[in-house]
Amino acid sequence: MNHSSDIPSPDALATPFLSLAGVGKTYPGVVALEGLSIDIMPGEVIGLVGENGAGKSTLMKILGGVIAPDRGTILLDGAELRFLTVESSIGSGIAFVHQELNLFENLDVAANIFLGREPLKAGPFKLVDRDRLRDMVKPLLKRVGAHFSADTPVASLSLAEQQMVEIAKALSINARLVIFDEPTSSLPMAETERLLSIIKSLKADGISVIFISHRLHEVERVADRVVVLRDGTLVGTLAKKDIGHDQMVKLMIGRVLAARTAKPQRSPGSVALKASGVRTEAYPGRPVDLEIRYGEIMGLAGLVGSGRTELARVLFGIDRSYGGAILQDGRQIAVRSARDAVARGIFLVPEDRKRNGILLDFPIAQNITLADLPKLSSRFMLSAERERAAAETQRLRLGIKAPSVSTRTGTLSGGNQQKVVLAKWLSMSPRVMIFDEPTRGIDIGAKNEIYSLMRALADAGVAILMISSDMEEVIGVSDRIAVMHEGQIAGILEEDEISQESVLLLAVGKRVK
Amino acid sequence: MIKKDLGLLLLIVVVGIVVAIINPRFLLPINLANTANLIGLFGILSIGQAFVIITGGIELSVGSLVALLGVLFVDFIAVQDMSWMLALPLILALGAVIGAVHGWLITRLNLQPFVVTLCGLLIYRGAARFYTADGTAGFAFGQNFPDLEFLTAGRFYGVPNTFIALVIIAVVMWVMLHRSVFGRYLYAIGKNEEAARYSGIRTGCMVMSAYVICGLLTALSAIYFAMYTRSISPASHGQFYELYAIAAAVLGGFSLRGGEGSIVGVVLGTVLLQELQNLVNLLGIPSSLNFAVMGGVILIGVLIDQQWHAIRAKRRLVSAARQTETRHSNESSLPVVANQD
Amino acid sequence: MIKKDLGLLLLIVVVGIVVAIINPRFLLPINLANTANLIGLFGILSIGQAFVIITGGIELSVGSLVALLGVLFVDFIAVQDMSWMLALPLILALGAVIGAVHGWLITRLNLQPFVVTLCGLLIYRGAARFYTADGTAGFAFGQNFPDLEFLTAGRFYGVPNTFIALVIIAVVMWVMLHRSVFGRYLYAIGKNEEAARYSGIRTGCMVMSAYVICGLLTALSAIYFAMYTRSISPASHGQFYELYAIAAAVLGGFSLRGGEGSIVGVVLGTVLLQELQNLVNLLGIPSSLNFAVMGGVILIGVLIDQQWHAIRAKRRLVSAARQTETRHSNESSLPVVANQD
Amino acid sequence: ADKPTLAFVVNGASDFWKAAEAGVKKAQGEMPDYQMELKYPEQASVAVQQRLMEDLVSAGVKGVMVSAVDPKTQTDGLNKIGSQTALFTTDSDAPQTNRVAYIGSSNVDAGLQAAEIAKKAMPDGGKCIGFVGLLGADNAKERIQGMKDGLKGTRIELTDVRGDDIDQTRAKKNVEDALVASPDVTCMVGFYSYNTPRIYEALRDAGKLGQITVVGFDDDPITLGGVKEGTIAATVVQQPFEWAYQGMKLMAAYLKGDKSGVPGNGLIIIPTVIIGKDDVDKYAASLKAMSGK
Ligand SMILES: Nc1ncnc2c1ncn2[C@@H]1O[C@H](COP(=O)(O)OP(=O)(O)OP(=O)(O)O)[C@@H](O)[C@H]1O
Ligand SMILES: Nc1ncnc2c1ncn2[C@@H]1O[C@H](COP(=O)(O)OP(=O)(O)OP(=O)(O)O)[C@@H](O)[C@H]1O
Ligand SMILES: O[C@@H]1[C@@H](O)[C@H](O)OC[C@H]1O
Ligand SMILES: [Mg+2]
Ligand SMILES: [Mg+2]
Repeated sequence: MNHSSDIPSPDALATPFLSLAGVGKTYPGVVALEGLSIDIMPGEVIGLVGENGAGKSTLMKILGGVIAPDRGTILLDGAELRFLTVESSIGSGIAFVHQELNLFENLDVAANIFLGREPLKAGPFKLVDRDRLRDMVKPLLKRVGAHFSADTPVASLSLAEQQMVEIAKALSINARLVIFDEPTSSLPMAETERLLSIIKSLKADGISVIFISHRLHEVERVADRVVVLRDGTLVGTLAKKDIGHDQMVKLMIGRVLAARTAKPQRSPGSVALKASGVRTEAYPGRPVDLEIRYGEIMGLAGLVGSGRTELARVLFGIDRSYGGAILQDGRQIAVRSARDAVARGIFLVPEDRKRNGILLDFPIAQNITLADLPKLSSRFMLSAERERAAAETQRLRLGIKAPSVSTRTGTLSGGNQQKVVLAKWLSMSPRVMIFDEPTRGIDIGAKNEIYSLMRALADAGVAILMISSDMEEVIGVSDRIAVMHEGQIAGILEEDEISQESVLLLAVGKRVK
Repeated sequence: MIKKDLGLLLLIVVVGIVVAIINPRFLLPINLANTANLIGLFGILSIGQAFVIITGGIELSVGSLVALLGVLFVDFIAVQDMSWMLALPLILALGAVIGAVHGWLITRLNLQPFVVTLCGLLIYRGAARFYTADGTAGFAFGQNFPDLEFLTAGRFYGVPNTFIALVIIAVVMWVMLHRSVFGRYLYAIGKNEEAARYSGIRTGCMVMSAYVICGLLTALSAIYFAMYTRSISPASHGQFYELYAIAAAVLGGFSLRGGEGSIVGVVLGTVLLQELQNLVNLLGIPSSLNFAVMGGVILIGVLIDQQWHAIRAKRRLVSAARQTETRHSNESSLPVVANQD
Repeated sequence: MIKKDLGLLLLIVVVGIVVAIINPRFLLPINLANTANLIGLFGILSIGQAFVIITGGIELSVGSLVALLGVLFVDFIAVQDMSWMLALPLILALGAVIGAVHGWLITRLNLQPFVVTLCGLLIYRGAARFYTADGTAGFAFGQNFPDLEFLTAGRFYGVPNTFIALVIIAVVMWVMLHRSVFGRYLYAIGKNEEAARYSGIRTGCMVMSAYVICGLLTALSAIYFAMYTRSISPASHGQFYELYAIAAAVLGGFSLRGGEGSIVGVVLGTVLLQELQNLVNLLGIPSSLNFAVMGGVILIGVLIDQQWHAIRAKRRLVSAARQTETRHSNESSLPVVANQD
Repeated sequence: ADKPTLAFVVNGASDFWKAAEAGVKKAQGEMPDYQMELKYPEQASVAVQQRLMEDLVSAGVKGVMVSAVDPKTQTDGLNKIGSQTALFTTDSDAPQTNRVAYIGSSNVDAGLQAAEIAKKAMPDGGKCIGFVGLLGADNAKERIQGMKDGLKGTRIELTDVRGDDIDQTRAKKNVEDALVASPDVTCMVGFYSYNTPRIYEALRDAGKLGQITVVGFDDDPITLGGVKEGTIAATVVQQPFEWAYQGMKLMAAYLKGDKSGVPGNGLIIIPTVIIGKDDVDKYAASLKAMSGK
C-alpha cells in the first residue's frame, strides 16, 4: 500500500499476536477511520502519531472495546475477536490509558486502579477484599513514582497525579498490550522520564505498547516502529532506523515545517502585572513574587503540583488569594472574580479546555463572543449580525477549521477548540494573557500556529505568561523562564541562562550557579 | 428547537381535533376562554420555573409559595383593608425577595437547588397554615374590588385578561431569554457554569436573577390564583403546582440538566397540560384518572421525542456510512495509480 | 463520612434530650416504640431511595407506589381472598418490575430519571384511584391475619418488628453498598457514568439494579404502611413520601448529584425526621408547623454541614500555612549544603 | 400543671372546623380543670392522623374525640387509641370500634335533606351535577347516596359528581367545564363546604347566577350570602360547634365517672338543618354568638 511497509522489518518472521485488517469507523459527517490494517508483534513499541482528529483515539477505542468498528476484523492469536467490549478487551490482555481522564473523585486511589477488577473475598457475595487490594496497589504506585498513598481520595490529586493513577491502572492489568493515549499530555519532565522507562521495562517483559503522543521527541525515543495516520488513513510506517522528528512531521502533515524559533521583534516594556507575596490555596505558606513585562513571553515551568495553575487561577480571580498583592502597571488592583480580571484585560486560557475553556454545545460564534457580549450588543439586546461578523473575523484570523461559525464547537478537533478559546480573548484587546498548558493534546501543526500567535501577541505589546510542562516548548518559546518549586518561584532564568539542565535543577529545588 | 415546538403544536392541534369531534362543545368560545384563563395562570408560573431550569436549577417551592403569597394577599386586602394597589406590589416584592434568598443560598452558600427549594416547599406551606391557623383565607360575601377583579379575572373582548397577561409576559421573557445578553448568559451557565465563569460572566448574579424572576412570576400567578378561587385553604392550595410547572417545561423541551429549552416550548407545554385537564372533564373521564392522563401523555411525549431523535441520528449515521462506502469504492483505484507514479 | 454521621447522631441526641426535659413522656417505652415503628417504615423507604440517589438518579414515584401497591395488597388479601403468603411476594415482585421498567426507560431509552419517575408519580396514583374507583381499600371489621399482623405490626420484646426489619435491611444494604463490588460500582457510576463504562462496568445493568432495589424496598414498605393504617384512600395515602425519603437521604449526607452518602447517614436522617414529627405532636406545637419544622431543620442541618466544611477547610489552610512556613525556614539551609556538594 | 388533657382531632384542615374550635373554647371556659385542644393533622390521610393520635396518647391525653379520615377501615388503629383513652367519634362514626359514643350528624340524613331542597326548588324535575373534594371519603359517599335515595321517584336526577382533591382551582374549573360539557344541567350540588362557594363564583362569572339551582352544604360565608341573595336555593348545615361543645363536656363528665350522658346505642345525633332564605339572618347571628366574635 505504501513504500515503507514493503521493507521487511527485522521482526517480519515473528508472528503478530494482534492484527487489524480493514478496520473502519464513520461518524455522521466524519470518516474517523478508513479501512486500516496493522500487525502488532509481541514486545514491540509502536508509536502512533498524527494530527488532531487523525483517528488515533478512535482506533484505540476500538481496540479497547469502547466503540464498535463499522467494518474490518481484529485477530488475536489468529482468532477473530467479535463484538469486543471493554470487559472482553481487558480479558484479552489489552490495557488502555485513555486520553481523557476517567477517574472517580469520590473513590480513593486503590479503588480507582482496580475498579471493575477488584480482588474478592471468598463467598457468593462479591465482597471486596480490601487488604489484598491495598497490597496489590502499593507496588504499582511505587513503579509509577507516586508520592501519594493508596487510600488518598482522588479528588485531592492534581491533574498530573491523576494521570499517574491512570498509568498505574493500566499497569495493574496483566496485559499483553498496553495502550497509552497521550499519557504525557499533562506530565511534567521527571514523570515523563519515568513513564518512558516504564515503557522500556514493559517491552523487556515482552509486552507490546502502543504509544500515542504529540510530543514527537518522546515517540522518537521509545518507538520501535512509528505508524502515522492522516484523516483516518495509514499514510506511512517508519521502521526503527527511519524514525526521526522531521520524517514523522512530513508524513503527518504532508510537508516539512519551517523552524519555529521566531525571535522577539522588540525589547520588553514596563512591568504589566506583578504578583507580590501572593499566596495560593495549595501553598498558603509560600508567597510568590513574579513580574511579567509587556511584550515578553514569560515561561513558567515546574514539577507536577508545584502550584503554577493555582497561581494563574489567583491572578485571574477564580480563586481568592491568601495574602499578598497583585499590581497592574504598578498600581495595586483587586481581582475578586474573573470578571474583574477580564475588565482589566487580564485573560486566562485554562488548562482544562473542556471544563473551563469552552461550551461544547454552543456554536463557535457564541463561544467566541461570550466574553464580549456587552460590547457586541446594544442596550443588552444581542445583535446576531455583529456577533457573526466578529466571530467570522476571528475564525479567518486564526484559521479555525470548521464549516462555519455556527458549527457546534464540540465537533472540532482539540487544536481548533483551543483556537476558539484564543479567539474569545483576542477579539477584546488583551493586556496580559496567561496560557496554562496552551498546547496540551494539540498536534504539531496547530502547536506551531499557536506559538506564532503568542509571539505575534507579544510583539504587539501583550504581556504573556505561559505555563507549560513541555520542556521543548518552555525552552523554545519563552523569553525568560520562571521556575516554580513547591509553591514558590525557585528562580528566574534570563535568556542566556536558559537550558534544559538549569530548568530541571530549579524545578527540583536546587540552585543554579 | 423550532422543530420541537412545531411537534408539540401538532400534538395540541391533533388532540384538540379529536376532542372536538367527540364533543363539539370543546370549541365553544366559553370553553376556550375558560381554558385560556387557566393557561394564563399556569403559564406564568411555568415561565418562572423555566428561567430556573435553564440554569440547571429547580424550584420546588412554587406550589407552597402560591399558597403563602395568596393567603397574604387575600388577608391584606380582605381583612387588613389594605389597598390592593399597595398589596399587589408588596406581594410581588415579597416573591422577588424569596427568590433572591433562594438564589443567595444556592450561589453564595453553595447549597443544592433541590435541597433549598425542598425546604422552601415545607416551610412556606407551614407558614401559610400557621398564618391562618389552618383556616381559610377568603373574601366575605359581596366583598368586591372591581378594578382588581377586572384585571385578574376579567375578560377583554371575551379573552381572559390572565391570558393576555401571559402573552405579554411571554413576549417580554422571550426577548429576555432569546434576544438579550442576559438570556445568553443563562444558557451558557446552564451548559457549563465553570466555563461561563472563566469567561468573566458573573454567574452567581445571573443565577440569582433567574430565581428572582421565578419568585416574581410566581407571586404574580399567586395573586391570579387567589383571585380565581377567591378563597384559600393553605393546607391544599397550590399543592403540586411545582410539578405542573416542571412538567410544562419538560414537555416544552427543557432539560433538567440545564441550558436547553425555549419560551414558546414552555407555553405550548402549559397549553397541552390544560387541554388534557379540560378533556378529562369534557369527555366524562373519571376524575380519578386526571393525573394518570397527564402522566401518560408526558411520558409518551418525551418518549416520542426521544425516539424521533434516535431514529434521525441513526438515519444520519447510515447515510454517512453509505456515502463513505461509495467514496471508498470510487477511491479504491486511486492508490494503484499513485503506486504507478 | 463517619464524622458527618456522628454530627447527625449528636443532633438527634441533643434534640432528644431537650424534648425529654420539656416533656419526660417522650422517653416512655410506648412512645419510643411508636416512633421506632415509623422509623422502620420510613427507613426502608429511604434506603431504597438512597440506592437510586447514589447513582445520580431520583425516584419521585415512591409515594404513589406506596398507595398503588398498598391498595393492591389489601385488595388481594381482604377482597380477593388470596393468601398473604402469595400476595406478599407478588407485591414485592411487582415493585421490582416497576423499578426495572423505570431503570429500563432511564438506561436504555435515555430518559431523565426526574421525568420518568414524575410520570410514575402521576400515573400510579391515578391507577390506584381508578382501581378502587376513588374509594378506600381496607379490611372488613374483624378480618384478621394473625401471622401477617405479627410480622408487620407486631412487637418483639417491645421492639416493633418493623424496626427490626429496618435494622436487618440496613445491615444487608450496608454490606452491599459499602463492602461489595456492586456498591463500589454504584458510587463510580454516580460520579462519572461514562468513565465507569470505560472501566468495563455494565453501567446500565447496575443502574437498573438500583431502581429494582428501590422498587423492592418501596413495595415492602408499602405493605408495612398498608398494615399500619389498615386502610388506604388512594387519593392521599403516601402523598409526599418521596419527599420524606429524599429529605432523609439529603440530611444523611447524600448528594443529589450522585456518588455520595452512606447507609448509616440515611437511617440517621430518617430517625431525625421522625423525632421531629414526634416532637411537634408531643410539645403541642401547632400541627400546621409540622412541615415548617421539618423544612427548617433540614435547611439548618445542610447549612451547618456546609459552613462546617468551609470552616474546616479554612482552618486546614491556616495550619498548612503555618506548617509550610516553619518547614520552609528549616529547609532554607538545605540548598546551601546541596550546593557545597 | 398536670391537668388531664382532652383532644379534638379533625380529619383535615378546613374552615369548617373553625366552629368546632369555638365550641372547644367554650367548653374549656366552663371546665377549667381540664386542658382542651383541637388538633389538625398535616394531611387528610389515615397514616398522618393515626400518628397524631398515637403521639397524643404518648403525651398523656386522657380523652380523644376524632373525626376519623376513614372510619370503616381504621378499626384497629382506633381500638388501640380507645384502649388507652376514652375515645369518642364525631363527624363520621366508627360503630365497630370500642369508641364510647358518636356525636355528630347523619350524613345520609344530610343527603336526604339536600334532596328535599332540590325537590322544592325544582318541582318540574331537572338534571343535577355534584361537586365534592374527596370522592372516596365516607361522608361524601353517604351524602351522595342519601341525596340519590331522596330523589328516587322524582324527575330530578344526580347524573355525575366531579372530584377535585380539595384543589380549589380544580374545584372551580370543574364547575366551568360542567357548564360547557352539559348545557342541559339545571342544578348543581356542592357537597363539601368549599364546593358551594366555587359553584357560586363560576356561575357568577358565566352570568348564570339564578338560572341554575344551587344546593349547598355547610355555612361558608359565600354560601350563606348566596342563600340570602336567593341565588342558592338553600344549604344543609351541620353543627360542628355543638359537636365540639357538647362532646367535650360529655367526655369530661365521662372521665369523672358520670356516664349518664351516653345513650344506650352510643349515638348522639345533632341534626343537620336546612337553612333557606328566611333562616339565614338568624343562623348567621347564632354563628356569631357561638364564635364569641
Ligand atoms: N463521538 C464522535 N462523534 C462524531 N465525531 C467524532 C466522535 N469521536 C471522534 N470523532 C471524529 O473522528 C475523528 C477522529 O477523532 P480521534 O479522536 O480519533 O482523533 P485523534 O487522532 O485521537 O486526535 P487528537 O490528537 O486530537 O486526540 C475526528 O474528526 C473527530 O472529530
Ligand atoms: N482540588 C484540589 N484539592 C486539593 N489539592 C489540590 C487540588 N488541586 C490541586 N491541588 C494541589 O495543589 C498543588 C498545586 O497544584 P497546581 O495544579 O497548581 O500545580 P501545577 O504546577 O499547575 O501542576 P499541574 O502540572 O498539575 O497543573 C498540588 O500539590 C496539588 O496536589
Ligand atoms: O369533613 C368535612 C365535611 O364534613 C365538610 O362538609 O367539608 C369539609 C370536610 O373537611
Ligand atoms: Mg486522541
Ligand atoms: Mg497546572
